[in-house]
Amino acid sequence: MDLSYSDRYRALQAEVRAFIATHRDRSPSAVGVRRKPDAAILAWQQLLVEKGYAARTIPTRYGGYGGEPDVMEAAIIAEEFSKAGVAAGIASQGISMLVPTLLEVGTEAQRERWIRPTIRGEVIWCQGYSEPGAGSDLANVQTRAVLDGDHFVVNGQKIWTSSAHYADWMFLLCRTEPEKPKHHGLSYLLLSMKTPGIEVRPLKTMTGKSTFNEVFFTDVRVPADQIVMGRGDGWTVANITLKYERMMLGDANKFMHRVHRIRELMEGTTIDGERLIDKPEWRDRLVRLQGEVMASKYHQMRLLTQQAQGVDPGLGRMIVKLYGTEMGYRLSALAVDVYGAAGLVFDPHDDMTGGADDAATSWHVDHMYDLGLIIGGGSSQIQKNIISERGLGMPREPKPAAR
Amino acid sequence: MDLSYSDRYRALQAEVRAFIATHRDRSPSAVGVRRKPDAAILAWQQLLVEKGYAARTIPTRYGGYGGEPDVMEAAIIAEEFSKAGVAAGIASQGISMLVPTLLEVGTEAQRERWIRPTIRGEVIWCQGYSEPGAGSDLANVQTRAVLDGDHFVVNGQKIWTSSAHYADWMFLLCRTEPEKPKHHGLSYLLLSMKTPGIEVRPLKTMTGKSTFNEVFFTDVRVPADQIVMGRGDGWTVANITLKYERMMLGDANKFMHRVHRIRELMEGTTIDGERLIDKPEWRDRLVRLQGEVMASKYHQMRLLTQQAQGVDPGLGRMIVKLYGTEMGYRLSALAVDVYGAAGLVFDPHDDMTGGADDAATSWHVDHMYDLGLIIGGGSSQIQKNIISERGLGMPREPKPAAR
Amino acid sequence: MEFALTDEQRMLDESLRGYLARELPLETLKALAREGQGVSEKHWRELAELGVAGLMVPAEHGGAGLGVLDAAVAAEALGYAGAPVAFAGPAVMAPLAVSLMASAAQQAEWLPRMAAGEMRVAVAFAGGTGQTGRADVTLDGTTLSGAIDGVLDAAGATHVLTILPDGRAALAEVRGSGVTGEVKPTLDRTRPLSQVTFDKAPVAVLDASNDAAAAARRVRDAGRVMLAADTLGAAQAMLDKAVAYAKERVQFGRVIASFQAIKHMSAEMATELEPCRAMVWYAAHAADAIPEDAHVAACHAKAHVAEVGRFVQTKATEVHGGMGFTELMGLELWYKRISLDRHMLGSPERCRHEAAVAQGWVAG
Amino acid sequence: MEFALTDEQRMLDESLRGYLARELPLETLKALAREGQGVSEKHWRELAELGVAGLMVPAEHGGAGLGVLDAAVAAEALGYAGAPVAFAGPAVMAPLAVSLMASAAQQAEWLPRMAAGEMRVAVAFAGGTGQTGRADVTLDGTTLSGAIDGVLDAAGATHVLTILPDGRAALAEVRGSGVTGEVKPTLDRTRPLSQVTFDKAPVAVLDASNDAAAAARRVRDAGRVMLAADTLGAAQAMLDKAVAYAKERVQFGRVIASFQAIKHMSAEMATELEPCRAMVWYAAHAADAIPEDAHVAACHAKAHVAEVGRFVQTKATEVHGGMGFTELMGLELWYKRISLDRHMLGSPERCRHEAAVAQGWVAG
Repeated sequence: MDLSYSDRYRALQAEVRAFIATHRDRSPSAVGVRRKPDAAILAWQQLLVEKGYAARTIPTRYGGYGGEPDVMEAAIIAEEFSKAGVAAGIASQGISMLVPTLLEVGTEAQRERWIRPTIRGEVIWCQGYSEPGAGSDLANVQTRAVLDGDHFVVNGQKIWTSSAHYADWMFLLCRTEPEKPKHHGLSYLLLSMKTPGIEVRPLKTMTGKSTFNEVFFTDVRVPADQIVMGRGDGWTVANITLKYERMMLGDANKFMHRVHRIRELMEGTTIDGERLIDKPEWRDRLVRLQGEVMASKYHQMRLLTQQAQGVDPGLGRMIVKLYGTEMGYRLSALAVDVYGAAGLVFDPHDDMTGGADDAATSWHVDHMYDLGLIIGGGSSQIQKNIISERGLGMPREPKPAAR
Repeated sequence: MDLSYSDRYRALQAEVRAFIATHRDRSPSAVGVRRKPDAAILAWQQLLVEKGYAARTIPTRYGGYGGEPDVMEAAIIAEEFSKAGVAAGIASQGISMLVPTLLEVGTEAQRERWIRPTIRGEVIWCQGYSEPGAGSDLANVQTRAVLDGDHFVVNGQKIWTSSAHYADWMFLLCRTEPEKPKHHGLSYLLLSMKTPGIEVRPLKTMTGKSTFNEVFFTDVRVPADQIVMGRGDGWTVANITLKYERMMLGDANKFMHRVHRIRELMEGTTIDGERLIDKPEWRDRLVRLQGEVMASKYHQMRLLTQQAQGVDPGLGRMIVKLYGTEMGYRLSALAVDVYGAAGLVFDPHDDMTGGADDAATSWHVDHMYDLGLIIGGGSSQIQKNIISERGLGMPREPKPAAR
Repeated sequence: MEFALTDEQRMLDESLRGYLARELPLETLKALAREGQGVSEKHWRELAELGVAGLMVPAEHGGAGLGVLDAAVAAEALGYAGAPVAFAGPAVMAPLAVSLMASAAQQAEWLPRMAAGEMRVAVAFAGGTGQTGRADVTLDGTTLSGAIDGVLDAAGATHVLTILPDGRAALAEVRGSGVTGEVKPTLDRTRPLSQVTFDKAPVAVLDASNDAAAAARRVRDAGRVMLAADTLGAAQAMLDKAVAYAKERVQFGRVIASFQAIKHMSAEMATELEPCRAMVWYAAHAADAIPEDAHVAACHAKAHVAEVGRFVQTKATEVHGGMGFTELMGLELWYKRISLDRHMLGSPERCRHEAAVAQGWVAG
Repeated sequence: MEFALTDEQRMLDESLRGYLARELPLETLKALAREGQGVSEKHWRELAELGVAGLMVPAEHGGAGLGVLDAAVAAEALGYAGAPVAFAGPAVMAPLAVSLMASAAQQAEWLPRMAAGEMRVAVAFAGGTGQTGRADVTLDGTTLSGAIDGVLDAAGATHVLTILPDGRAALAEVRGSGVTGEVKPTLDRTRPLSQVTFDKAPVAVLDASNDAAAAARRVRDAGRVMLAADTLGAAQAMLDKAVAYAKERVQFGRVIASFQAIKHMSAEMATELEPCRAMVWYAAHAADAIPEDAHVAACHAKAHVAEVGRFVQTKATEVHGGMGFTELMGLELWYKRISLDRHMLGSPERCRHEAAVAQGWVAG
């Protein structure tokens, strides 16, 4: 156990700190949150790519920095930007999911065409996976793509497409071989969101915000060479993509920050003249949650080390989503309870148009969004299936007998 | 809503109170707890049967009082005995389960032979249902009974047989038609525990007590006319029996009594000079449990009314076991926590030999026994299956496909 | 002993549920919530005609002369329907307060108008409930000054009845001089809260009670029982919707209601929720007929049902998956309803504290 | 940065687990527990030979000179095996206390004997831990009087080191005059607690520390980390046993591990338990190397792992069904082990309170 950094990492840390100190004025206030990057963001992103603080491991021939993969370096960079409150470069599904997928299974032509503009933030991607009838059961995707000459013709509907209203391109999971078993009939297409026949409708959630969209396809023509791997390989490619999604660690520091924000709330909230922080039944609930957060924080440090050492954390990684989302929901529940009736004034601004929510509204939005996180990205029920089957080696449920 | 009793019930209440006032000196201190009734208990039982405070609804021709079924009367009698701390007559599986089963499906000869001595406490029964391989899946019973002339010959093993070490008779679920589908191959036999070939071994549980036994059968011969209903009807009879077991209500007053005992404990326990009852993080936990107990108390009053009105409470009854056992375990957990380290001195006396446990030991025994109650009599998992399928109309799990 | 609703109460329940099912289809409710101010004048008027406004008004003043238990039955039905109408204030706490605290002349003047639904009185507590937010007013003779946040049922109200910590009460006209009622955008779009400000507002003082503090407590307790009943109804609605959805939604080639995980979540919800009904009934009955139990029962009902409500609002949404997280099915309306109830008139922690104090477990 | 055990720590872990798997088969453990006094002299001796007794004793005094993290690794392994031996007292708290508080001469006298396993020192706290039971002693010069209940690891001990609330410490011989150690029948039959009484018992006073209170706190924190590590190991054992049992046990024609209810219970246990390991490591490492974090981390580890332990001890028993409730499979030994750990050296509530105080969230 050695929680200090080695010389090399300390040097990187110093370098990042110096960079931030010099350039922090150029940092945009928020990056890529629910809207298309503006000029300031693009300039910042380009600077980060140059310095290797974004796209660090992308080969230079595709416009990246060409660094060796090193999770510790990535963690140090992320931590310094986070501590300084400086934008850490665009966090988009294109960069985090599609680019590594193309590096793994894309053709050379595909890599050359898309990686450079994607990591520079010039091309924004959205993810076309979930459908109304394919949520937990993602392989049940019904959006059809039929080959017509040198184009696929796409018809169907996607849902939960977060950046569809401003994205330039989409990576799409669709059914091209309906006669094959469900996992073998899928393909993975890349298509421009400007193609005729695409309709994007904002999808309002319980938070009052339209963080997501529905996307409808009517005879949308996609050049046949915009397929990743071959026909019927869609499930394989989608799982590669999802692997990279899952590799993004939840951020325990964010949760610890929440604990302290709630503590401040409890110091500032009085009932009948007594501060909530001085009421042990309230304080104990906060301290107990702090304990849960601490466990997750050290667990993440352990995972980071395992990743750096090339050890597969197995079960240790599988539990992260379930643990983090359930804990997050309990944390925001406490904040909402501390506000009590005074926090019920609720005036959320729409993501699409922007504007800042007041603090109580933010906590309520977070609380409901946390429930969304429990449900989305593989619900808690699906996570428990994964943990028990892959982590604990328990058998899959038997297939039902035909009736 | 009328929580007072009508004249008829008030009269019964007064009558019971007068009886108790007059006769309480003859009441034995404990009745039928893990040992064979002695002369005092038998005399008391006989008095209660005469007065109709036990075996109230059993026809006089079988030795009972011959009263009309009336759950409110039963509740009043039980409450008065409980409040007065006076033994309420023998509570045995023979009286609560076998006797109503014989009344429902036994032959006239069977009723005449067994009901009278059973309700008088002269014949004690034990229940031969569970097996090591037939717990949640009770219909999987493997104990075999093969007809040999005019006797069944029984071989196999039972477990969780609570009074087997002093019982006179057993009602036994066993397999007589192994060639039939599992639910249709069972029969229900009555046999004397004095029959050669029966071995009873005490089964120690985590509480340190031998509240249960294992029973082993080796070529045990049972007269063929000691079958209830016919061959292959065992599952039907067992379910009738279990129906009567389930009709015994959990006692919310017992839980409320526990709440107050824990409050007293918290008043008497100090940490660093402060009473636990004065520590809000402890007190809040108790008050919260009190709320759960109150909900269950009023729910039981509602069920009692429904039963009295001949309404099927449906879901309302199905939840009682799950709710009560989970709540009971949380209650005793709090008691155990209040004792803390000082309560870890643990010296349980064996049920078979008797002797009183100290208070802390009792709470630890109760706490572990409460976990046993969650597991036994249809575990929480089985209860949730029942509630969701029969109470909420959700489908049974699909049968697995043959491999 | 009969622990059950009377035939009359069952009829009240059925007629209310029948009306709400007919006159408040989901699309109507969603549209009302979307408009933001939420409360529906039409439904208030029609419910008043059905007798809901006058439920608790004594018969001699033109009401139905019913009790808190009848009101709780109505509150559960309204919660089940997610009804965007004022209830706990004008139909329960206000008539109860007037009956307990006002002079005969005041009663004769106000109660008939309240029963007709024409005088709509919100009840604001100037402290003593444990509710967070400003609650700071002073009564100077017959004028009131100060501000109270988070007042329930004040949108569309004609009057605000302010109950002071010492139990005195003062009735002000919303359109009277010195009174400002600002309806705030509220989490539950169907029951917006208001911020009421008094600037030397002329008020009618209610001071006919022998024990003002006890009367005020009875009013507050009745309000808490209504909030518990409302949560009970709303949570039952969410459970019913979750079970129905699970029986239709197919994933992995099966309705999800056939998965043990979904079944057990549903069973857990039902097991927690069902006893809440008897608890609410008892607390309401105690408010009517068992004074020695009433306060503790109200505190416990408010606290316990709120905790169960949180469990059900979470799990029922989970059963709905992504659909539960959207506005498409309207499920979130009930989710937010349960959240609002939890925080009004004292949190579960606060109510449990009061229950402990009332039982002498701790000094007040 | 390397948040991981060293190769040496992994070897320690493996060698201990190997020894325990070989030398402590279930039947042996059950037999030792049945005998009632529980602690096994044989296993203590053999573990001492393996270096466990001297783990924390500085190398210059004949020990391994290792730290709290190494000890936590050992504690987890012992908890996993349900080992009926003293550890937190004689192998961790006592050598740490002597190193921090005793004079050079005392250290030179005692530590080598402790490393050899020949001097076996139980540690008793006369208050300040939040542990219930009597803890009332007075030190008068070089004699000690009073009584302490619930002393861990005193069965078979040669000495008792009493730590007073002000941080002073006093070592008494168990067989010395005026000392009575009564081993009590204890819930966890493998680690009985003792009631120790002093009647003007002559003691050696340890007063070489500059900051006695801080030293005492370090000793107590190390003890708490050991209890957390022990619970971690015991809970991991229960989870592993539950998963293994579920894969074998057939009901309704399927192994019960194929039922979603059983799978999800198991997944929930694993999800709660796995992060506890990193938490225990951190708390132990902080005790060795990060003084500013050590106290809060120890309090949190003790509290959090105890809560997770309760969840796992319950659910793992449930997965075992009736078999888990019997003594047949010995599962209850681990259940009771987790229960004992929870209550020693302060409940979760108490430890959380101390964590809040240490962070300045509330006055002490």
